[in-house]
Amino acid sequence: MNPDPQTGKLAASRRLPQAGDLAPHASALAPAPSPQPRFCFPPFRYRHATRPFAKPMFSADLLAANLLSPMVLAFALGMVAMSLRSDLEIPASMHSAMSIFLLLAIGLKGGKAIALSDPSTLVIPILVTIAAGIVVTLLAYAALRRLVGLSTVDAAAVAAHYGSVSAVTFIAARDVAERVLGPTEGLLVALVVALEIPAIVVGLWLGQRKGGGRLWVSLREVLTGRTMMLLGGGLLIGVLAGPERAARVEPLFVGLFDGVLMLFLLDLGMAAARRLRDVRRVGVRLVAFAMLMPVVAGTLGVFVAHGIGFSAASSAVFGAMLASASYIAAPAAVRLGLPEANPSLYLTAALGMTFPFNLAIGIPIYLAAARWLAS
Amino acid sequence: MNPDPQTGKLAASRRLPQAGDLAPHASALAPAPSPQPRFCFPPFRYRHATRPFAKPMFSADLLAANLLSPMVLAFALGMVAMSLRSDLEIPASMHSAMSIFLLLAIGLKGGKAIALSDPSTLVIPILVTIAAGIVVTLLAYAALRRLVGLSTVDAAAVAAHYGSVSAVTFIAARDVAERVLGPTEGLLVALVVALEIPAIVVGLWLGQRKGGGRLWVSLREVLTGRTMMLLGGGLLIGVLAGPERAARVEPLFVGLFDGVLMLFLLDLGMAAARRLRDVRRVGVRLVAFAMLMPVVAGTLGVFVAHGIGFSAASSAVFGAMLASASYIAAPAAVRLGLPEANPSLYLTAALGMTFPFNLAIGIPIYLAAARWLAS
Amino acid sequence: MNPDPQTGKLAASRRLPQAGDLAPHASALAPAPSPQPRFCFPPFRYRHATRPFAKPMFSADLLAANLLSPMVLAFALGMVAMSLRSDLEIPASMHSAMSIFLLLAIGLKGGKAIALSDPSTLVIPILVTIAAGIVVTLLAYAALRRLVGLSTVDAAAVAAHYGSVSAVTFIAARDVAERVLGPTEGLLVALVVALEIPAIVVGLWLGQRKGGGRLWVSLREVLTGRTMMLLGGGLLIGVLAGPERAARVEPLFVGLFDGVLMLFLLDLGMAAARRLRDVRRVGVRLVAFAMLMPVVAGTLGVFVAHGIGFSAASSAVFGAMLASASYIAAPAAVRLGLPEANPSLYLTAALGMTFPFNLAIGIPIYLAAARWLAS
Amino acid sequence: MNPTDPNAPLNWRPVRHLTIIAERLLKDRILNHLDKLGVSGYTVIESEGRGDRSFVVDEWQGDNIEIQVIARREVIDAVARKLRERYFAHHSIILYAQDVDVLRPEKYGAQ
Amino acid sequence: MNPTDPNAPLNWRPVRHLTIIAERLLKDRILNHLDKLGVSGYTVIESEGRGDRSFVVDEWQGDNIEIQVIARREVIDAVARKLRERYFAHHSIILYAQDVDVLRPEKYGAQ
Amino acid sequence: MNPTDPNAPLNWRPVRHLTIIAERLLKDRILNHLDKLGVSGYTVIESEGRGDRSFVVDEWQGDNIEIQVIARREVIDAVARKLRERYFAHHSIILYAQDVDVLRPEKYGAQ
Ligand SMILES: Nc1ncnc2c1ncn2[C@@H]1O[C@H](COP(=O)(O)O)[C@@H](O)[C@H]1O
Ligand SMILES: Nc1ncnc2c1ncn2[C@@H]1O[C@H](COP(=O)(O)O)[C@@H](O)[C@H]1O
Ligand SMILES: Nc1ncnc2c1ncn2[C@@H]1O[C@H](COP(=O)(O)O)[C@@H](O)[C@H]1O
Ligand code: NA
Ligand code: NA
Ligand code: NA
Repeated sequence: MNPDPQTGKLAASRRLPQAGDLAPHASALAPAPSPQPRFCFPPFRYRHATRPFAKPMFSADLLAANLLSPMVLAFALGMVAMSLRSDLEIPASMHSAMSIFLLLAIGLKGGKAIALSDPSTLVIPILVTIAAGIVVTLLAYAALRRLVGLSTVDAAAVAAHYGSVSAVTFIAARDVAERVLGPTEGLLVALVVALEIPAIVVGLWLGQRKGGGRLWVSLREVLTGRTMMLLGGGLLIGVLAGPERAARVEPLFVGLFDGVLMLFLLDLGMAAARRLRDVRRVGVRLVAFAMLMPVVAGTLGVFVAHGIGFSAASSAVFGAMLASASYIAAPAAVRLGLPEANPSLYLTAALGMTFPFNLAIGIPIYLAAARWLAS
Repeated sequence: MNPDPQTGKLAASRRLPQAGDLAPHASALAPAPSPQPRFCFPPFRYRHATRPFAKPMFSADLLAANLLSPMVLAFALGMVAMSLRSDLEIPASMHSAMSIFLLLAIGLKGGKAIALSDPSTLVIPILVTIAAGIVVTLLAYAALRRLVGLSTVDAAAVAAHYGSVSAVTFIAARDVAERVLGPTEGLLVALVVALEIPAIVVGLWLGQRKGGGRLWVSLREVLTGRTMMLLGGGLLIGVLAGPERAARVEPLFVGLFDGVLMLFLLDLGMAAARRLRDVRRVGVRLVAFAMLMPVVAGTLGVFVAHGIGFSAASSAVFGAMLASASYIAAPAAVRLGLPEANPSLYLTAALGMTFPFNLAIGIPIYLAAARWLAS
Repeated sequence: MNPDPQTGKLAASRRLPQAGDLAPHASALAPAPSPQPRFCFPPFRYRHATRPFAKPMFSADLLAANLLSPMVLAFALGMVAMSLRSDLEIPASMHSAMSIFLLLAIGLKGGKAIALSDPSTLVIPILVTIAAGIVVTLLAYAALRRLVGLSTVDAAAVAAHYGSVSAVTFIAARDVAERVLGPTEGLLVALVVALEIPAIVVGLWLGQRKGGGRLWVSLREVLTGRTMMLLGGGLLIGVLAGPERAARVEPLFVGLFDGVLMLFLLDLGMAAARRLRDVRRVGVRLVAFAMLMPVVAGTLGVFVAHGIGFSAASSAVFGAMLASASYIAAPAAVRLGLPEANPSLYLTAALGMTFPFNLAIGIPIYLAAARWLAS
Repeated sequence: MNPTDPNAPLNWRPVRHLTIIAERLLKDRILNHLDKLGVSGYTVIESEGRGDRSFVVDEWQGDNIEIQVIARREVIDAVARKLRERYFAHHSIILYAQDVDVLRPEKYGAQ
Repeated sequence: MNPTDPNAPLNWRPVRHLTIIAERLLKDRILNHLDKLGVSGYTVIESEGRGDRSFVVDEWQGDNIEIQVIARREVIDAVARKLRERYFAHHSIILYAQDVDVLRPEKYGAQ
Repeated sequence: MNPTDPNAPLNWRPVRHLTIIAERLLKDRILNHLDKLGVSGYTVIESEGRGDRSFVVDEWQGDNIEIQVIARREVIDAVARKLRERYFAHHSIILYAQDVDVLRPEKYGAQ
């Protein structure tokens, strides 16, 4: 919900039907009849980043606001349903359908943003993102080996997850950031795609070093995998079609995004609760890692993003991206590439602990850090 | 599209987030800022109930209008397809997905309505609803034992269905009522949730009296069942998130509600036609019960609702709620709690006969009763 | 989107893509400066057909524009994913759900158009369509027997596909035609329904002549089949409900149409790529047929449509309809009615070759022909 | 002896079990044959597969179906004969049969 | 002998395999029984079917489920006894058992 | 003798039937092995399950798959060897085999 001061000058009576009408929150919120800033993608402008913001919220409010979003509440409902042993079940094909939808929608949105921005402005952020992903992976690996005491293969497997990114965490963070700190750069989606892969490659390499040359096989599987096809394919379609043609599919991919995300999080809550049952098996040190690693990586991300000139809002989102752990692309790739690793470890940590942690507590922390840095 | 004479005067700046925001076409069209009443939730005001209504329709028109809605026509199409032995099939997972969607959407809408109303106004209607549900169950039980001649267990099983409520009948009735008699109270959805359970409990108790202490097991299953999780969970999410935050998911849950309901009714038509094949097995007296019971319970409901000060529109809907027989929550609960009962009886009666009866004929009757009472 | 010279005074360059474009039905109702011609159903007026058009596009632009629509790009993504052996999979029930949605949506739209038009204007176009479908089937049969050298049964099987119609090709063509040549007649959807069946009947008859009286069995299966139920049933619902009542389900069936079509084409791209693997088996002469037959039938269609007074836009679409080969209704009917025929032939030709050919190259050709004829 | 008595002996009795895997389009037809040939029931599962032929003609509804039937040997053989006659030549279909043990043979027309 | 050695002999060993086909509503209950009776695992498949009874009460989640369990004969028999006692009288359910060969009998509590 | 003649005798012939239940992620790999080892076909069913291990890693596409293969005993054994070598150590997978009767043994490479 980002009331945009720039577009708000149209008189209500002249208003043509506009995308904002489908995203009613925006207009509902606006003090004046200013229509829908939410879906407008301003040309990329990360150099004049920090901007004054009207009513700063305190972290306590922010926490509450964050926890009371329908998405987070649906996640909680899923966890409750599972712990009550409800017979509620999301059909597997519905889950597949939702994840296809979300990945493609995120890709399309990123593609549109890229189509609207000057390509040269993308190079540095992408390189920095790749580097950051590798650094976080190595950092996580070192911590998992030394501090948590995992075996080489297990440490590599878990590190691949923490270096990669969770698209849902990204969305949740962007959402809050835009409400609290103002609009974010459209290119962030492209950075999600860039952040997805390197950590998986590094993780597989760390775990397979002693084994054999399976790395290229695994790499091929990751690059042609579902996640990359939909996220990367959506991005490409968004770029090639351009904003005007893409607008035709936006009632589905933009208008329904939040609603589908809510249903998806209901399901994710059930999955996370299932994972949490294994928490005793993974050991207290991994639990600590799953809570501390995001804070470290997230803060790092906020600083790096600030360093390359991102706005406060975008820096907070970038922090959340680094802080998040993948639970869709990485598990599949790691399971196939490092079958010796114990999946309980990475699944419980990434989906059972780090994801809810970020959703509830992490995101407000990165927001606070970004605001503090920008002020 | 039902222009509402009362609400159209609100200044845009005072506008609360409204469902109309989700059907953007309408407001976008209007030359002036007049919002569209269909989804608007006025603060609860059931004490100044009866209100003049611009163009009263005659029952014949009403019947036609009712039968020509896309939902009812889709139901008919489903019945026709099944009787022609078409190979049309709605995948099971699509059916699950739609029922998850509808239950959650109804819950969310009710939650929003509750969030906007004074909690103290909810107490009496909820208590009255629970009492009415129990009375209808006992009434149905007596009729089924004495007049239809069913065994204790079968009578208890069928009674549980008729005391409970069909969410789709509720929606259909509210829809027609709002077009013909004006806006209904938002709290009705909360009453649907309240009406769902008591009848099932009473029915199980009636049927299990001689058996043993299975009641609490069954009760737990009902309370943690899919229907309660989604309807009740949605309600809670709606209340906690509040109208503003909930608005973000409304393009899905409000905007698409009618369309999904139409697809759902296509499927329901096929299921009802399958049920109807068993109609010879259930006996003519149960057929008569399936047609008369709704009229009795519906009229009772209209009077009760009028008695506690509901508007004519809301009274008609409350009548339809009491008149309707559950075919989602009750069958599952009764099958598990009273396995000795013959499912052909309750499924054929509730889904094969009472549901189409209400959809086609019952709802206009309750509307007429409510209008007569209010005039 | 479709800048329309008649309605919108907005400079095309200023217009941002807007959601209103997607929920157009409502604004179609508005008395005043309402844009969006795309979904508006003007009363049928095919006698004053050819109309001046503001900015004619050249075919090269048109080709590019066509190839860069999100739908065509999604189709390409599906083909790429399949050829990269990606593990991307659209669940079967999601595919079913999408095809149910699309068929019903097309039917509803056609029904609405018919409801708005004078029934007497429908008779001639429908009769001409049926005749054209039969002629194309016979033409295709002759070519397949004489020039391609198929057996009687195989030729009959393939001919049934080419005489019938692909609903997705129709949609794609209408879409481009409306952007380039202006609005099309609403009754075209009714013609799609009329074109579906005759070719299948003729094809089955051609193939079964020597066999026995299975024709009526097959016919019953086609007429009560999924496609007819949804397309024909949707049409009937649209007519009976009328535009006003149907408007309630349009946020789903109209608003999301393009988005769902895009997802459907992703899946279709994967299916087409699977089919293309068999291309070596079908012989070079059938490949040539799959490319030339559409051009012949398409040009014929454009001329016929022009002859009965259709506008340029509608003529182009009618050409695309005749040019398209069925890959949903016909394969099922032919497989059951002519089991001796080799399915590789008709599936590879219709879905693997003719469908992508029309999508990429055919549609621009029919558009060019229609524009040339109209000028 | 009350069959629901937990201590009653388990009388496993052999009956015949047939699995039919066929292209989905044939579903209604095959189930019709089964009804006419007097089987007491059947179970249908969605599946996907590859074989000699494996034309997925109607992929919009899923690929194949796997139909399981338990019945007396003669009934199973009658089903196999009928399906062989009608569909082996031109359709994508396989059958396989085996003996399984059941508790209520009378339910399946056996004893 | 390393079991993953491609040349190690294949020791197919017979164990018991039970198939349960039941109305979907019973899913959680049956899986609970299985857990309590100590099976080492199970597999569940969605299915649809017709039988004597075949009440599809909760069709919103699909019709039937087919549950497959591999275990020692005694465990299978205990499962059959429990399901017969609880569900044969009033529910839509069938069971059938057969012998199958497996490579790691110890995995299923057999040896 | 015309095989579609309804009166032709039914020649049920024994062949080997293998069921593979594995985590879904392995689907493409296992089907590749089957192709390379020369099976004439296979059938795949979506399933869900629990076992020793039962890591549902990629639950976004459903839990497990059940793959059924009919082939000559030697081919089945070759498949079992390959899967044992590759996946028994670290993956969630079970195999079981049985004899079934078919009508067209040559279709499955047997006679
Ligand atoms: N050797 C086999 N093992 C298991 N299933 C098979 C085999 N051959 C065929 N099938 C199944 O039977 C269907 C029809 O086989 P076909 O008639 O050979 O195309 C295939 O799609 C598979 O699902
Ligand atoms: N003879 C049979 N062969 C195969 N499956 C059966 C048979 N009888 C029953 N079933 C399956 O078992 C379920 C329950 O059977 P019933 O208790 O007879 O209604 C049915 O819905 C079918 O899925
Ligand atoms: N005893 C069993 N009976 C039936 N299916 C089993 C059994 N054990 C394992 N499975 C199936 O095989 C899969 C893999 O087993 P596991 O490798 O033990 O995790 C499980 O998810 C089940 O679907
Ligand atoms: Na990360
Ligand atoms: Na009731
Ligand atoms: Na055609």
